[in-house]
Amino acid sequence: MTTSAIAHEVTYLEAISQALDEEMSQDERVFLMGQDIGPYGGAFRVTEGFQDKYGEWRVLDTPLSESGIVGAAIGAAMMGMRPVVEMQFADFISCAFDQITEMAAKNHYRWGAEVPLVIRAPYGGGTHGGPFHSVCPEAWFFHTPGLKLVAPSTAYDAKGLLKAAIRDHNPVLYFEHKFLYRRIKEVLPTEDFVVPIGEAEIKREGGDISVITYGAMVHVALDAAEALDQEGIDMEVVDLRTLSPLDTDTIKDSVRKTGKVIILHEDTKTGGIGGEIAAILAEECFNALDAPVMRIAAPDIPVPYSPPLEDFFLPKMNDVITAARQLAAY
Amino acid sequence: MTTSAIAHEVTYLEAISQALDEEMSQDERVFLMGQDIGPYGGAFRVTEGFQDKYGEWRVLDTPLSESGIVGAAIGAAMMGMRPVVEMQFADFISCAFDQITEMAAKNHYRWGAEVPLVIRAPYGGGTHGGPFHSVCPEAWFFHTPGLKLVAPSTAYDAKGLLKAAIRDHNPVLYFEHKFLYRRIKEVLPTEDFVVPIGEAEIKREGGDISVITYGAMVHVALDAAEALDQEGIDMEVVDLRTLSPLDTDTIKDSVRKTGKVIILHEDTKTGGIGGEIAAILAEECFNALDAPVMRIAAPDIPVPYSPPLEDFFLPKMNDVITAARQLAAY
Amino acid sequence: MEISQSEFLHLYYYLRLTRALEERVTTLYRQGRIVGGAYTSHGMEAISVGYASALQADDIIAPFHRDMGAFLVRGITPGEVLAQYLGKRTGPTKGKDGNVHMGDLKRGIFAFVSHLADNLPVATGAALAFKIRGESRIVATNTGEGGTSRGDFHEALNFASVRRLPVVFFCNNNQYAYSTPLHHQMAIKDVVERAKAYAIPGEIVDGNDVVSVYLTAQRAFQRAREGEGPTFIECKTMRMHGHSEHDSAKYVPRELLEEWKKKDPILNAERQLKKLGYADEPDFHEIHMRVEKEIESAVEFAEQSPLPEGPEALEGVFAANPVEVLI
Amino acid sequence: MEISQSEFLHLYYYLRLTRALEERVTTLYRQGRIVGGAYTSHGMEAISVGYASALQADDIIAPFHRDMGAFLVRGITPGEVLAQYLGKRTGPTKGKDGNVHMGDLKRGIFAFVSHLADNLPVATGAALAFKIRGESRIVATNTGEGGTSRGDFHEALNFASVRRLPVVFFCNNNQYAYSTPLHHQMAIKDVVERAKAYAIPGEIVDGNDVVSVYLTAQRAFQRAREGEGPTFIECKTMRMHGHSEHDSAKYVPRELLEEWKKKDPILNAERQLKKLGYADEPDFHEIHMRVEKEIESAVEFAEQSPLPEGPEALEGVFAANPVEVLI
Ligand SMILES: Cc1ncc(C[n+]2csc(CCOP(=O)(O)OP(=O)(O)O)c2C)c(N)n1
Ligand SMILES: Cc1ncc(C[n+]2csc(CCOP(=O)(O)OP(=O)(O)O)c2C)c(N)n1
Ligand SMILES: [Mg+2]
Ligand SMILES: [Mg+2]
Repeated sequence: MTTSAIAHEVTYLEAISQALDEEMSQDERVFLMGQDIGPYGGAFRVTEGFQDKYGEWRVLDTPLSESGIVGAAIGAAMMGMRPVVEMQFADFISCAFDQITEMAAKNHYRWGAEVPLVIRAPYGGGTHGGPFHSVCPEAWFFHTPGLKLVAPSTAYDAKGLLKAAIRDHNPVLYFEHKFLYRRIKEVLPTEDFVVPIGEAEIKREGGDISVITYGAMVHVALDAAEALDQEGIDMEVVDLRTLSPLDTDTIKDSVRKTGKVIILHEDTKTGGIGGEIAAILAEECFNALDAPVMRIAAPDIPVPYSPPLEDFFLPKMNDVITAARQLAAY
Repeated sequence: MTTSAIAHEVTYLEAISQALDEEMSQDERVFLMGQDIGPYGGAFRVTEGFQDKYGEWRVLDTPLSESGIVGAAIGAAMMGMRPVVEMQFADFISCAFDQITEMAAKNHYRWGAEVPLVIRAPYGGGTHGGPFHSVCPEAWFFHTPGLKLVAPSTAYDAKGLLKAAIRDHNPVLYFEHKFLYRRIKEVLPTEDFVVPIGEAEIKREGGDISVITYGAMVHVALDAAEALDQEGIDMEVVDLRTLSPLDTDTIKDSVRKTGKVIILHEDTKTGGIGGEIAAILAEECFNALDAPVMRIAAPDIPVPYSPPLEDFFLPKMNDVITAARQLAAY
Repeated sequence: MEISQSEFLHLYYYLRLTRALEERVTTLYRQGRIVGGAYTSHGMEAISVGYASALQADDIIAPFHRDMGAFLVRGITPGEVLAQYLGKRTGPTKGKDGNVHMGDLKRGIFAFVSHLADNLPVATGAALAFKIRGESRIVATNTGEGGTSRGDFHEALNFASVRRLPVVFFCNNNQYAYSTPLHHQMAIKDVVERAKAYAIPGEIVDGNDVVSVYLTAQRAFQRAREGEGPTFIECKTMRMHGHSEHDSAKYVPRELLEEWKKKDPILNAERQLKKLGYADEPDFHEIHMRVEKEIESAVEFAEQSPLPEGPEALEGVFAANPVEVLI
Repeated sequence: MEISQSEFLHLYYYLRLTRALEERVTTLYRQGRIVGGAYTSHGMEAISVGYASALQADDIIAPFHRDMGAFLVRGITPGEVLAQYLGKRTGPTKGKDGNVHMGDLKRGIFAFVSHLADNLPVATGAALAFKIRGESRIVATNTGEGGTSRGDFHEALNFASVRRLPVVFFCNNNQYAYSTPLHHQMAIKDVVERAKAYAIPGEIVDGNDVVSVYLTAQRAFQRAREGEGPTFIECKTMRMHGHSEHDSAKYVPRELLEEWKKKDPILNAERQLKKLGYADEPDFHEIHMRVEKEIESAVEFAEQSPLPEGPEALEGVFAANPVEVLI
């Protein structure tokens, strides 16, 4: 480090770019595929300048064919490459659903073929994208054995989890929250690091109530915790970071400590990941629970476009505060 | 009725055929699309003889194009038709996933267009079909707002729910369990009837433990209940019949009565419908629960082919009995 | 050329209306008053105006995201369009969806979903309904050249052809799919080559010549109505703005844009109108003024319309009672 | 014809082996000893034997469900095949999957999934890996004519052509997809028409002539290896059994089957072998006997192999450590 090098803050989006860049430069098996990721640098500019640096074949602009592209990435992965596919928006992953669930997820189980594939899925609402540019599609894949799912909430985790995903021998869906892209930043270590897949992190310790959450909602939970602190309610915020496989130990330990739990996600409620977490607690932490489990999630509707509607749709800090007060009083 | 007409038993499969036949003859908007459903009568012979009766255009053999066919059915439905699409196996629904989740499920919400579409999905294991001919795909769609899901367990329900599905103004996924096709039968009413979508049914009343289940597992639960009866354990078996929208009242009433619950499904556990049910109970019946919620479901793996493996995979009567004994002793 | 004065003036009016409306969309976007994305058909208006004008009232369109002209021709008002963009309750989706995702069965419009090419199988299904019922109605649908790379394109055209369905497929080939040039999208030079895979007759038309589009569409619609099955019509054009209004489109060579500017569909129409003696500058001016006024009151309508209230978000996931359908 | 005696005898041997093995599969199925479905390539063996024999050891195949010959040529043993069918631990999927769903990276075989055409994009991806790494390896993949109606077919061929990937697409056109005849599957007469949509050179070969398939494949593979991109090869043939062994295929006209019986690929090969003076009846008999013996010991191997134990079902969902990959 030169004396002029002041540690500078890196956004969530830059953290993703850095992870890709570092993995590409240290492992020539890593390459990128997606729509408009080349000269254009991707719809969100995550790969800006990459094609100049790594060439057309390692930063490959594809036709408009999600299924074909994911399928191709699977084939390349089985031949020892480490493809990272960018969905332009996570919503379009529905077009590649079959390849993900039938081919990528099942190959290793069926015949031992490794599919070290990463699919980057820019997801989530809060940007007035409407029903087709805001979806949280993680629960579909959460229910699909053979896939790993990660959903970082900070720049640090974004970088560390993407590097871990690229180095993993399995298909990993990497859910990057669009709302966080340029809204959060932090100073990152200069040395190489990964965030291991499968480990939740307690983003705030607390003794009264556990909030189990992930993605953009981590910040909502932290804000709520801050506000509740003044009321003497001490919330613990568990950031799952990895959705599959779930770090059930951390979840259970936290709930055993606090006895009260709010499960919070941006995705719609019914059949969401929160249901599974609540079920695990109802099965395995029954005696530790001092109050009913509470879930806060979006209502069971497509993500609406108009700001008042979308605002109504998204879980908010106040929802957490209200729930926490109820639990505290229980 | 003539004197010679002895009420005869109708299989689950025949019940499905009857429902299609009756709805087609009384409503000319109803038509069928699918692979090999015409002269061949469908892979499972559900539509045998239908093309002779209703002609080529109402019993339409399609190219091998699940997405295109479901899309076409959506378009026809919006034009006032009542298409019933047959998936040759439910597993192939992954190829039509995008049309179902993005088009069929969201049209009414977005712009008020009704999509009175039924997709028949022959699903489930127990027939040594392996990873691609045995899947229970319901949880993916359970998490998709805008779809109705039904999964009958008896011939009566199979007929009544299919008729209700065809008459519904919304897209309905109809999960027909292949294992039950020719294994169960009963005498059906001669007059027209429907089983309303959204209503669970208590298939066996009991006071000690509620088993919440659906599909082929209803029979596993009933067998277990029979066996446990001798031990003095009185199980109630709640057959959901409709998976979406869930009949939460019936579920909750049963659990409030018994205080103990086993949630049983053939589908894999993590992220399955059982998680949602457990969550609802943990939220809304917390004080009524006298013991931890128990889930019995398949492990988180693709459905394996070889008999010992598939047998290991599928939830069995003994699993229910063991769980029930634990709960009873709790 | 066999187009009447009134027909041509109708086309010209809608070209102007579409242009003026979308220019206003661009302005509103730049002012930050449109919260979501904004896609325009700037320079490509002749395609949607042309094909939609060749339809009959009870036909159906299944448009894509550069078909503003078709919405207008089918009767969606500029006020509704702007209300839609502004997320107002008076837009065709009542704020549930944004921008060009407008549909209305009463006016024979299937709403576009973002997922490109998804509307093509759906279009075939409407055509199938007509065929089953023996109606002489038809369906017109459109896709970008990029959208033709998706599986749903393939499945739709194949099915339409196997069953000779009354559906006509248009392709707006504006040479780019977002930043992706044609040669990275497909190895063929003309998209119309794709039609051969289905034994669907294909045509290429000058997508910047509204009369060509209109007359070609008419012929194809006639064929479809007579039970001769689908046609594929590639409309050559150029995307003159960015992919969406946020995109400066630096990846498009400036010379290419300069060249296509000369082929602007409105200028093109004006040249022809003059040549045919159907209209001249004063008429153009008059229509221009009329259109501007319409846009002004549309803006007013949209701005004065109420936003939906939060809890309205919960309405309409499921249909309860039948709505009226054009049968 | 430019085929050597040893090459041809190799082809002939694998035709016989494939036939004999699948006949045994049919028998076992009828005896109720195969618990799942059983699909055979009866009468179509020349296609998979032909193309697979034209490959080099480090090439890759992404087969479909009528490619038994390709599995055998790539080194899957008859014993392994039968173990797979019987759900034994010694099958390539250790009982996890059934019938022709066999894969093994060490032998360059991507396992087929039931979902038709899914393997085609995957095949392009392997070819992409070779292209990126500058290797001269290639990929051969196969689909039924029915499978060409799926979107993944379209997306795969388009991508392969845009990037000139070293992959060759075969199509086993056996005129039926389950009960669906060609004219309900597509409006074109020859599947090869589909290739035009991608500017992929197409060829039609007699799929019952193993030498034609072999030589055509060789040329196409050479092209691919030299960086000239994909080829599409339609192999005309006829499905001589039911779709699966449970299907009596009453929907296929008997005369059609009679006609194709005369074109049986084994008889066909024998006629040619004799004509070329490469082999005669005694040789055929010798090979027949050899093959029969192999099948006998394969049956023995499969039957004596253990079934997996229930809890093995839980193994292998995720990869832990890298397995060896042919790079
Ligand atoms: C399935 C799918 N993938 C990606 C996108 C993102 N996207 C929106 S428009 C577009 C380019 C479309 O190109 P084209 O079809 O040529 O239409 P154009 O915008 O040029 O008119 C892309 C990639 C999408 N909407 N749908
Ligand atoms: C996506 C998908 N849909 C349906 C099926 C069921 N299915 C299995 S084989 C088959 C017919 C295949 O026909 P073709 O591709 O011509 O191959 P063939 O069996 O004739 O060799 C069908 C419909 C499937 N396997 N995959
Ligand atoms: Mg374009
Ligand atoms: Mg076939």
